[in-house]
Amino acid sequence: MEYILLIVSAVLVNNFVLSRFLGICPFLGVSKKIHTAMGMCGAVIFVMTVASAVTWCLQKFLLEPFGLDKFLQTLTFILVIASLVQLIDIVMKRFVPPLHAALGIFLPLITTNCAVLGVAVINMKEGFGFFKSVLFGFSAALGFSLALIIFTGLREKIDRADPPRCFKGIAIALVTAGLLSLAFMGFNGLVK
Amino acid sequence: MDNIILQSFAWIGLLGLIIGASLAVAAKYLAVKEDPRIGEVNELLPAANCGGCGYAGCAEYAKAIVMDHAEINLCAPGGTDCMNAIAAFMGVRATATEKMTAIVLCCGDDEVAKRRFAYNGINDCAAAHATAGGDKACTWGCLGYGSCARVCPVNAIRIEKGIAKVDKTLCIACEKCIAVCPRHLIKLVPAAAEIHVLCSSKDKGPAVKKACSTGCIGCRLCTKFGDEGAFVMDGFLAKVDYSIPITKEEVIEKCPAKCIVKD
Amino acid sequence: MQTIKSPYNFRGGIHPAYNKKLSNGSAIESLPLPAVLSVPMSQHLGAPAKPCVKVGDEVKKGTLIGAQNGFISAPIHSPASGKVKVITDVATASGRPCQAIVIECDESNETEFLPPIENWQKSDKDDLLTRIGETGIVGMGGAGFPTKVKLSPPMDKPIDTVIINGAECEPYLTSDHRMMVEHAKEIRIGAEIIRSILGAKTLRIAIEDNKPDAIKAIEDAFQDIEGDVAIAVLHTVYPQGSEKQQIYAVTGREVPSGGLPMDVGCVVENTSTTFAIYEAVIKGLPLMQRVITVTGDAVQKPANLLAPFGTSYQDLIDACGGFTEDKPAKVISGGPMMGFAVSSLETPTGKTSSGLLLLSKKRVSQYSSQACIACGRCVEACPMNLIPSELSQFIEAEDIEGAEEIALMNCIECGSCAFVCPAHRPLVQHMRRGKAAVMAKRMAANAKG
Amino acid sequence: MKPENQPELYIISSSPHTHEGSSVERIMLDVLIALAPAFAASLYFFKLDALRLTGTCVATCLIAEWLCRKAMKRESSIRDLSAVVTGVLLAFNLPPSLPTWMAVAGSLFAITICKQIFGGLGYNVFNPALAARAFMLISFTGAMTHWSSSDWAASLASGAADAATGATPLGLIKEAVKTGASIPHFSTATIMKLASGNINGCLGETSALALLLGGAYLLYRKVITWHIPTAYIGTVFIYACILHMVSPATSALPHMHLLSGGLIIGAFFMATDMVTSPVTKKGMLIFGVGCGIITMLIRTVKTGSYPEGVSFAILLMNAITPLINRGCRNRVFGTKS
Repeated sequence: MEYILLIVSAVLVNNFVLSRFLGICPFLGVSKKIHTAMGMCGAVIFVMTVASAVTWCLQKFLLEPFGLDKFLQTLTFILVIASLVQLIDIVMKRFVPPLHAALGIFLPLITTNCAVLGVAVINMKEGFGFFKSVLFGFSAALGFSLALIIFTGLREKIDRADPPRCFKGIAIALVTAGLLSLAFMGFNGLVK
Repeated sequence: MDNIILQSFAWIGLLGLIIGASLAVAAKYLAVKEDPRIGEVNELLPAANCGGCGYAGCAEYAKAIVMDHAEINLCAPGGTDCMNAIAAFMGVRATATEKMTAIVLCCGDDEVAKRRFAYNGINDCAAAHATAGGDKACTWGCLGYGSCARVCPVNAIRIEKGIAKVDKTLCIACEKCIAVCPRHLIKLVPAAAEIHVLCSSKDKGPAVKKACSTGCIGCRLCTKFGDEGAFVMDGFLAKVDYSIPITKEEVIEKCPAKCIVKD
Repeated sequence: MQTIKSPYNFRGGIHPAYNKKLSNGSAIESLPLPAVLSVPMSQHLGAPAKPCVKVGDEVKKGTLIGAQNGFISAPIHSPASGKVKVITDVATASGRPCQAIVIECDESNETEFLPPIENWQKSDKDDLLTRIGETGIVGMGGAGFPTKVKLSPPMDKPIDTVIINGAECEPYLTSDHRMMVEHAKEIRIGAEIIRSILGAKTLRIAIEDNKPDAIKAIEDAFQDIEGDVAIAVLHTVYPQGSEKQQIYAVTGREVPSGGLPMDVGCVVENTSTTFAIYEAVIKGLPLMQRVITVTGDAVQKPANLLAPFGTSYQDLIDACGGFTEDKPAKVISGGPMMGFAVSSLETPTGKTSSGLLLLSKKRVSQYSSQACIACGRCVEACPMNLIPSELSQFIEAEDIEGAEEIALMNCIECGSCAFVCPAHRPLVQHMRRGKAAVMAKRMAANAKG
Repeated sequence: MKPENQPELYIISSSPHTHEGSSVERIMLDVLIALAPAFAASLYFFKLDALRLTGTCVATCLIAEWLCRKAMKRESSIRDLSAVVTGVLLAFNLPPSLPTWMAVAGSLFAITICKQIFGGLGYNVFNPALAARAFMLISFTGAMTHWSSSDWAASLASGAADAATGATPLGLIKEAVKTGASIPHFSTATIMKLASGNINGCLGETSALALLLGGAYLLYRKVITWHIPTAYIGTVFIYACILHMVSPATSALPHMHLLSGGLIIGAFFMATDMVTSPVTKKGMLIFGVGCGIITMLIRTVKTGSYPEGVSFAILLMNAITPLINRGCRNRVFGTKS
């Protein structure tokens, strides 16, 4: 039950994008076409899950024993996450070039995606165990994916809309994201 | 204190080393071959992604230049500077291109050109053209539903009194409007040229007159009074040969239909 | 021979105001021969016919004046005796200019017909097909597809069912209706000729249930016919006359997407076409005239007129007593759902002109450029189960691939969607535009590959 | 479209040349007519407040709509009445005691941010009235959840809640669920009051009977189809029944869920908003069921912040409408599956 609540919380209530406002960059950047969005979701789920596992191990077996967790945590995490993303970039370019081309700059940008770092840091802050950390990382990524896919659906609709010229493109997308976030507030408090 | 700083250095250094090494290995074994020049040519292009060169965006054009030795003078927004830069980089000769601009070869606005019926439908030239052949009485003239204005990436086209007008100073000659015009009225001409025959009707004089008072009636006066060879006849339609500079501006006055215009 | 109530009904469709009362009681009248006929060379689908007479030539009624030009094409015959005045371009109902032979008619009424095929039951199937081809018969319901081609399906597509389409689901039009009432016997012979050419076992005459007198007339005429023959009484719903919908309503078979009726063993022929086949075979008459319904609230006396091809709309209107006080705001060639609005009364009639509809301002609905409000009524109305709202939005946004993906090319342009659209969006025009773009793209791809 | 410069010309358009005669204005007018009984009920129960808030919202919406179109240099869209509908629906979702300026702010938000910024009617992705209500609920939480006490609370058989503070029936239930107290028991008389609308609640949502009357009119006029309301209300009912069977002590009676709160107005007037709901029947059913589940989740989960979930449920389903539309296309004639 606890785990289910954890998942529900990360996916719906404390959605990474829509209520913690993490990972906005790919959220806006890769939401134009549903196929690209799905690819991004896959990449993010993979990165976040693996990053949760790796950072947890780092924290428990290296940082904490040496007493470095107070001030080296962020730096180490960024380093690890960056290299993970780099690895995925290389692998994707080799094995799924069309998806790689479609994701473009946003794949390397997961590197600096606060959502991934956010997951790692939240894991440590909440003092989750290994399994819980991985689960949280995974469900946070699921939440990200949910938001991204919903938003992509909306985005395809608003791309056909007819906003005033100054609101065309990213401006109207941000307004929509805001309204979507408003809607997600309905889940407020459902799970702590 | 020293200990901690040293420890940190050692720690990060070690971590970086391990990760760096493994990434290097991965990069080596999973590398995808790509000509590095593609990226550099892409940098030289203006990133307008207008598609005027005929490729899907600047990156594709860069790829075509490097891989397929595509012509390097296709980028209109980049102009001569861009071409010279690419020429220098690729080590090929640059062929000089003249600055071109699009022009709508029709001056039959709503005051002078008749309409055959009241069109009621999609506000789009191709759609209007496909509905009973377009509402303009002249089957060659500009319909004025602004499809060209909508595709123009730099907003250089406006619709005035029911026909399209190109603003020369804004036009980047990307040819998008040319592709979209169902009546093929838009042409690229040298931007320096000032005198144009603003009509595309190949109909005979009486038929032209019936539909529009400023249509070319094929009277040939411009070929007589204009510079030698500057005006040529294509059936019943006079055209400007832009390779010949025009000095005798009195042709404008001589044209009985007033479709020779200086801008 | 029996009368069966159709057990199937396609999904969707609409119930427009039929307004058939205006003309369905008027018997077919012959139009007095107009002084001048301008006979277009393109009255059918496919390549236009090639004029084979010169200016000044004397022609007789039935003289070949336009030669068939290619496989999908049809010859054209002079509808009257007279002299070729000029060969020029005229605007046809579709608005496209097309070559036409202008004939100054005389009263001599000399004829040049083909010999009748007396004993058609014993004739060779190919002779009958040749006759249908050389008399220039095309689908008179609207599409104008050469009938000879339609009746020559490839060997691997056996036809077991012939459907004579008497649905006439277009509002206002009554020409097929009157044909069935007045010429049921001839239609029967025509239908039997079609059946024997195709070797089809089953024959169905499809009539909507709002034409009881036509059903009665056909019942009487077909009384003693042998074999699997029946009148299929269809629900009155538009577009019941559309080929794919009708085949479903009569047989329960669905023509596959992108396929043709012959893919499900069916051939559908219009009643007027069937009558023309009778005349061509039994009387040797080339296709030179047809019944056209002149109707609408802007014409004095709506009527069903038998008029030679090339008659100008003005002549037809004059024969019906001219306009009413409400001058027409829209002149439509064909019915209100799928007809073409024309800009000039000089437009000549042709083989597919089933009606001339004159609507006054108050009857004309104007399209607007309002946005789609996603009410879903078009989705309900679409007989092809498409999503017109979404399709039109894709096409508006120039996303042609997107539209193609959601089955744009299945659209039959019946107009049901635009008929119900509360935002008055020109949906059919969007579809046409999208389809044209897809076709252009495919042609470009073909040219490349 | 071009102005006719030569009016004697024949009109040419693509086929079809005839129309059934429906129009967006007529649809909006029908919605307004359908809302009339509810408005009458709210006038009766809330007196001047109903007039004040409805008037403010409608006027602000109209002015905002007009100004937006003016600013965008587009044709005015006042005549399609959609702004009036938005105004009325928004007002019906406000508590009677709300200050006027807040209603103005909400209306402005509805028209400018939720509708015109997208290009106007048809392009908006969320129901403007609901999005505005959600916005107000978050911005003016106090005022939006403040209910003046009325006599109905006094008639509660069990005094679980302090009648003097005033609360909506759902508010009372939620409070009981949260504190672990037993669910207040409502007498038959109270339930009659619920149905007639003599209770605390938003202006237009209280009188279930008046709203049902309006809903029936909409169904009769074919402005809406039965799919969304049935799926929505049905889901809520079944969910509530199951909940009540599982634990009768901690959950309200199913008909309480149906009659109180904004369910009826939501199911008939808000969820059926054409622009933001799916176009196919299958999609509509999914939409309705989704609305029902989310509504009940928000209403009944102990820790949830809101006693009422209709607005948020519909907004959330609005958000996934494009996805539903994508997934619920009909089988094209002549194709398999």
